[in-house]
Amino acid sequence: MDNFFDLVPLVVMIPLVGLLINLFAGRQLGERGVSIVAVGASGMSFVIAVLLWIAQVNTGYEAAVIDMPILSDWIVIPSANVTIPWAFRVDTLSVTMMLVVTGVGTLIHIYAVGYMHGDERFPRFFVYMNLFLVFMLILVTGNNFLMMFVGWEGVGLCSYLLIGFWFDKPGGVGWKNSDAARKALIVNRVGDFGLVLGVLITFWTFGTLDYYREGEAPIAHHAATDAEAPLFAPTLPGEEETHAVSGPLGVFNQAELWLEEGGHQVNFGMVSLSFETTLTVITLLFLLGVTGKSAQIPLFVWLPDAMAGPTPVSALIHAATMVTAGVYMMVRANVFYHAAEFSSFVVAVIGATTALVAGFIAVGQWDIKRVLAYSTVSQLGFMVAAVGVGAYAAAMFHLVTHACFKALLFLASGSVIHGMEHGHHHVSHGHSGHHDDDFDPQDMRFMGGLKERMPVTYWTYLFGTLALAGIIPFAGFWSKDEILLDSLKTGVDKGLLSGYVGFVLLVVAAAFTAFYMWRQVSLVFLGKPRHAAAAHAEESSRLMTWPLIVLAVLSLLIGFINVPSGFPILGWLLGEHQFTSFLEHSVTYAHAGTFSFLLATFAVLLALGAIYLARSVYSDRVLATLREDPLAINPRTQRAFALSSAKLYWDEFYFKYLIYPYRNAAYWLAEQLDWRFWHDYVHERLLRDPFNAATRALSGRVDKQVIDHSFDGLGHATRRIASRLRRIQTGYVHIYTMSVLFGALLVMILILLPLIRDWLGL
Amino acid sequence: MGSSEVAVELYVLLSAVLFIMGAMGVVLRRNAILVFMSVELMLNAANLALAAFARQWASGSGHLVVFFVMTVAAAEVAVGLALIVTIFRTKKSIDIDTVHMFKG
Amino acid sequence: MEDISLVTVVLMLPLAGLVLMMLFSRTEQAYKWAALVTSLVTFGASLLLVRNFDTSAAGLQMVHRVDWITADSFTIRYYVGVDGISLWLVLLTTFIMPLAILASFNPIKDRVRLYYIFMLLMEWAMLGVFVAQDLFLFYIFWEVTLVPMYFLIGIWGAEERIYAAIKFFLYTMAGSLLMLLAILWLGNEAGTFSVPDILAKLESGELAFSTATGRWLFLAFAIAFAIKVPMWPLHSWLPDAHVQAPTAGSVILAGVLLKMGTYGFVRFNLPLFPEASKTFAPYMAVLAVIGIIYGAWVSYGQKDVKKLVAYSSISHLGFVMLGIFALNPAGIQGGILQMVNHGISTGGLFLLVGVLYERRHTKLMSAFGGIWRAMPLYSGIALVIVLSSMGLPGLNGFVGEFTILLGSAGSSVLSWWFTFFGAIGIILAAIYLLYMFNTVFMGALDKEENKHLPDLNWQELWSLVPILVMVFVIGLQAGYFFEYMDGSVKELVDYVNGYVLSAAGH
Amino acid sequence: MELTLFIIVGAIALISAALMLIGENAVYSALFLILNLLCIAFLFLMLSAPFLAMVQITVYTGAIMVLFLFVIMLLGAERIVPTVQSRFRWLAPAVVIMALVFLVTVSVALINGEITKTEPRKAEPQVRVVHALDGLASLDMYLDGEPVAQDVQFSAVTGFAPWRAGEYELTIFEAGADPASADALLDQPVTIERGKAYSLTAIGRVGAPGARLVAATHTLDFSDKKDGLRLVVVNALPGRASVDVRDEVYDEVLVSALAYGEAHEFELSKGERDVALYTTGSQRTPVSELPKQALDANTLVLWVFAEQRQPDNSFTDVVISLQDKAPTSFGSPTHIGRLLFTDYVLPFELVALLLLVAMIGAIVLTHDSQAPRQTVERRLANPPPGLEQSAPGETGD
Repeated sequence: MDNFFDLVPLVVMIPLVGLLINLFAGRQLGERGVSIVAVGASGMSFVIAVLLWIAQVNTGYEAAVIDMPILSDWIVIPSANVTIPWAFRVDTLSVTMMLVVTGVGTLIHIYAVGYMHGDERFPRFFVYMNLFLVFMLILVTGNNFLMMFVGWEGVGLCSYLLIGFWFDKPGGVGWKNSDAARKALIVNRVGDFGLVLGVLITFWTFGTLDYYREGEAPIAHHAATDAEAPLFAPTLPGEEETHAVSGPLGVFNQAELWLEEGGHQVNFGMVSLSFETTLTVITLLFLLGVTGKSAQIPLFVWLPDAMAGPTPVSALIHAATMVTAGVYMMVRANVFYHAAEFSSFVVAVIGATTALVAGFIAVGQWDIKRVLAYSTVSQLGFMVAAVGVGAYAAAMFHLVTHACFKALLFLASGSVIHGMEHGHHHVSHGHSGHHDDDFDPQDMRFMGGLKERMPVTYWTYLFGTLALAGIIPFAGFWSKDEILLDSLKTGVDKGLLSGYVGFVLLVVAAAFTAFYMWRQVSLVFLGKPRHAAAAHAEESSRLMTWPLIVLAVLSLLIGFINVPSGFPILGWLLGEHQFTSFLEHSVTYAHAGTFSFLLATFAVLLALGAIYLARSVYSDRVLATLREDPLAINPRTQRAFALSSAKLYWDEFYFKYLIYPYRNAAYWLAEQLDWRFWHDYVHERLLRDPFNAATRALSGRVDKQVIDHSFDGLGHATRRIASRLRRIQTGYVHIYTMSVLFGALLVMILILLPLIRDWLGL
Repeated sequence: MGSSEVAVELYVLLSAVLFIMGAMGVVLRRNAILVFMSVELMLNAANLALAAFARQWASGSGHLVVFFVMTVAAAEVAVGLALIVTIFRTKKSIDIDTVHMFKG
Repeated sequence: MEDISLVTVVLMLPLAGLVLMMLFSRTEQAYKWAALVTSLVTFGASLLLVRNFDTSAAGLQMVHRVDWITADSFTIRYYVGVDGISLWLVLLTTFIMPLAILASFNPIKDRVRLYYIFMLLMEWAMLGVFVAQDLFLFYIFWEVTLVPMYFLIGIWGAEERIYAAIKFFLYTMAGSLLMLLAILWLGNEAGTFSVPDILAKLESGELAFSTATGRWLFLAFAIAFAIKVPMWPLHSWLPDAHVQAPTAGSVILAGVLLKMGTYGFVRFNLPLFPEASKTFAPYMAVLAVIGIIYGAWVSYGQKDVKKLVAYSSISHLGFVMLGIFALNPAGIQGGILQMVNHGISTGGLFLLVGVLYERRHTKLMSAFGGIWRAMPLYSGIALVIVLSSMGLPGLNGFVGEFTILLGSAGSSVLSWWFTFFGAIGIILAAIYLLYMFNTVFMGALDKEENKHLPDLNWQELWSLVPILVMVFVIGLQAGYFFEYMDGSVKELVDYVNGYVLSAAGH
Repeated sequence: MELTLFIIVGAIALISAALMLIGENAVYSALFLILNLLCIAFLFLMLSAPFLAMVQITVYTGAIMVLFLFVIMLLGAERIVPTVQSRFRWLAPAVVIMALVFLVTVSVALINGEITKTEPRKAEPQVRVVHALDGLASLDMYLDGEPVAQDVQFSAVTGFAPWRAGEYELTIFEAGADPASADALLDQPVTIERGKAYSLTAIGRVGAPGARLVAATHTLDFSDKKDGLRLVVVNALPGRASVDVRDEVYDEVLVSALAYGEAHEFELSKGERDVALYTTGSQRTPVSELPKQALDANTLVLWVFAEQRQPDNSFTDVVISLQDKAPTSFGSPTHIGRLLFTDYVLPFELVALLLLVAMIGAIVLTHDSQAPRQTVERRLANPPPGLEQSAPGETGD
């Protein structure tokens, strides 16, 4: 069974091969061939992920480190003790992520075959999709921070390429898409800046970047009290050594040992910090990376714009997988976060605030995908907050369930958009000459009544909505409940402020979630069509609906993998905390919460209340004559709605205070300081002219005689310089020989200087 | 040092005087051929100094360098005179003041 | 006389090719191909260097040492050899040259013969700079590189080529005069110009100079090299030279010539003046970091693609300098690798710009947009090279930058602020490069004259493909490249630090 | 004497140079230059550089100056009077000042430089072979496997040949034997130093225990003696363990108690000598006698007293006596030639190449493809007015 672990490189390699085939032979293969290759690659990866999972279960959840075939170690600098290998890690955490990425990924690939049908650059799209899988899988399977960083930036690149996939749409849309893509990558880079610094400090602190070395099992503080003692008894590295050496242990176990020992001092370069402070710094820097990748305050602004990409991309990258990379990383580094209390607090506050702010903004959006985008930001806020309160398992659990239902929602919204476009096409074709330029297939104001036209989409969408809103027994209920529970418990049990703050903000955010989702369902599917296109919309093809159905089923069922302990019947039926105990093998501080009936009821009632409220605001009567949002008309909510609709002016703020100043400063630097002043003024006035003046003084007569006919008064700046330089070269042999002689004499005198000095008696 | 030999300093002094005379010729004369001959004079002055030092240090290398200088001078004269002939053909003059094509 | 070393063979091959070319080539076509074949043969021979290189040895290898000028008080030698520091730079030179020559096939139509003569001369001189171990010989090669480049810019350049050429020449020349003085002083004191001999004498105490003298000498060398790198604020010749040079000229300029400056720091400044190096390290690093940020910032304000790429060099080489003056193995090795990386990536970028210029005869970014649509192959390659320049992990640029930052973070002479501000360069690189990529390649293809641009022809393609390959090879297997430099750099660092320690111990 | 000569020749050189410079007629100038070059050739001779003197005369006065004259004649440029005033009137005073500065600097350097106090390098070592090994008709001698002399007959002495200083293994073989395979008859380590000459002498009898190789050393320095000469005596008589050398005219013992196989060098004043060899202590019958001979100053004299066994087992005395001028290789054609083909091969070839290139260049330059030869007019010193005007670069005035 062990040998199964050796398959892990294949998880990455197969999509790589797939993308290479499509890249070089895409045109020849045709749409059908390309789809088979791409979907096949993704599916095979999934199969291998499943095999790895089975292997994990059968080997007693033993982690394995597998070297990359073909390539040898990546960065090796013996004299600096740097060894960063290409190595994969198979443990329960990475297997979970692999299953999510390849599983949801495969479904979305299938869907995309239908969605992208007829696109000019069909093969290219699947190249990018497979490339994304490659990077995402590297991210989750790598055994060191730098490999994770490869994936981290790689998925950012794919996101850039896919957001900008339709970069050449006419009418300014192309430019908008390109700009959105650029924004995504640059904002991510800001986060990566933090991540890189964090990785650097990590390296100098521990002397390695490996999570765990081969054959090493995670040890915990309280390992001694644990019934299952660690298999691997680590030898203590030389603690007395003041600077980091590449010890025999991975970073996490070194951290554990140092924490247990206490008082460890980290010294490298000119830095000297206590180990605890170092961890705080590292985790805060990592957090900056997370805010970029997982769209948290203050760097979440890119994600809503990222919806410019094709819908499958939004589903795969900007909802299900890539954006959760930040959560994955923090869970991976749970040892650090667990030890760094201050960082955890910051994480919790940022996560919870993001959840609330994004939920608030989502209420005021008209674009069907934008609502979902803010919803994603909000849900990511939930996960991050969960990490912040120490609920690592709950964060991962929510990650998994969210991947399913958010992918479902996005795909369904894609199906809606497809249907609307179809309808619009139908309409404008039927009445040639009449077509409105204002029409936007993504604007919910043009929709309505799609329930009848697109039943499959409607039902699956409903499933997704209920899951997201957290209605029992849908997946969202279980995971969201666990997060709320854990944060409350952190507050009550441990007395940490982060728990209380997190809980309050998250509960409000949960209410917002239910509200804006039901608003969306009402606007899109209920009531009567508000536009001809909606009236003529058609259900999408099988290729698109089947993945929807599968995901809908998953949204319903996936929550059962982690039924909390103490839940009646189901707990007994399905086993309690299956997922958490699965994760515990690789996530040291994963812990399970006991079910609280009171809290669960409160949460469900809150969600139902929000849905009821939404239903009453967006009643059929209102929907029939919808021009403006009822909230925008109602004077009491008018102002709040405007604020939400304007996204809290967050983008405007960045533009005004960061982007424009940077750009203007760049222009000023480039044109004024560097070019006018440094390049021209300093060069000409301070260097060239004095030189010329000196030349003139030295050869005044020559100058006067020759200047008249060698100087072209009308010449422009360049020629002027050239001719001025030329002036010292008169062309007269005498002058040349004279200068040569003079120079030679000078050199001679210089050489003989000591002798002459003696002679003069100096 | 044998008293019968003339001191090396005298040779060097003679060579220096000849050299600077040649140099003056190069700078002041305007007839290209004379300029050339002055160059030859300078070369010979240098050769003389070299030979004198060679004797002083009983080193064959000095002689070798003199030998090479002579050879190079021969080459130089060949090319230089060829140039003069060519310039004369086009310019009808060998006054170097009329020839200032080396202008940058 | 010792056996002719392989290094000499590599060094002299371009010259031999040059002679053969001049003797036997008659047509322009023949000239092109002769130059290409010569550079390819040189590249092949330089691969043998790698094969014969002993990674376990730290010192010079394949040394060829012949007395050249012997005087009583000093000796000038023809002294060449490679070690871990120069090996990859030699390879970089021989790698870039065929590409530059291939890329000149179409654009150069005027005075073809002379052009390829200068190209091969250039290769010879650049190789000489990297293999010379005698200060005097080094200086000669250093100056010889100026001449062909001067003409490459001055004859085949763009509109303001004369101005740019003269400026390039004068700036570099001005700097190197100081270096010449320092070299003469050193040679006179040591009685030899050979660096290994001077080092041996320094170590044995036979040659010693005061701290102040060491610092002055350091500065004399540093100014020459800093102008070449160019370090902020001595960069004002760079945009002119780059923008005015023909494509191949820019490629060589960015790919190899600038590396001569950074290489000089590693080869001469650090070992010869360890005390001064350590004293000046923070100041050099300040300039380096300013260069990183300033270069990136100014790049973003450009309207001309070529100028943008030119300014980006200042930023990238700032990284190299930061790594070198971290004075630890990681930093210096990262620096050396980054030199190679920059040569490959920025060389590639200039080739790309050349392709566009060939077709549209403008380099203004606003003249383009949506090129991806018209030239998919070209744009795909451009994407990879831009990403490599941006430092995407898995591609070459990242490995260098990361190692440099690793070095500067762990450096015992640089405060962590340098790492912090250096890392900001990572963000800024993304800003200007993506700005360029978006405006040129993405967006709608809305300009009529861009709609039917032909995609790459075979010369252009094959001048870019090797770059692409190297981008991936270095990016994925940097360990292989570090392995070759490790011994030499370790020795260098030990020497520099050891010297400083012993000086402090007194 | 030499100084006088130097002053005269130097003066001629200076005067001729000056006349060359101020001459209006190019032909005269050329002739004065020739005179000047001849003077320099003479000075070369005085500097013991005969080869250079020869080359100077043949190359310079013979070839180069003739070329000059040809060109002058061809162009008809004998007389050139400046048509216009020089633009650069400041040149003359400037040059004069520079010349003065130059001369002052040089003089200062010469006075303070103490050139003569620097140690002259010692002369190169010389070696020769002396065959006094009885029972061997002729021999080959090698130093570290490199032949010094081959097929040297018994009692013969080869001429001095320059050799590199260093430590060597000296071996002799029967003439014609292959040194790689054959066994050496005798071998002996020797050290060859600068400033010395060596007579590598094989003495004794082949196969007998006394046979050996002796490196008799001559010192090549005569700077301290005016009329002295150096004499080396070698006792090569196996039967005489110790001998005295007596001068019978002055009745003085020149060398006493010279053991077998020893070489003794001593200085002697010049004059006529009548020398005989006695067994130490005895003054009765000379063992061997030298014919009366005159010894000159500054010579190297070698006397080897050896014997030869006759077929009837009796011994005949063999005295090898030789008087040479001190071997000075310095400056001779052989010396230069040897240097040229060893240490200076590369520069030599480069210069040769340069000459070739110059030759071709000169041909190419003067080959006027456009203009037919006839159109080369004789343009004399006074070009017609207007020609000056048409010179390019002047048109802009």
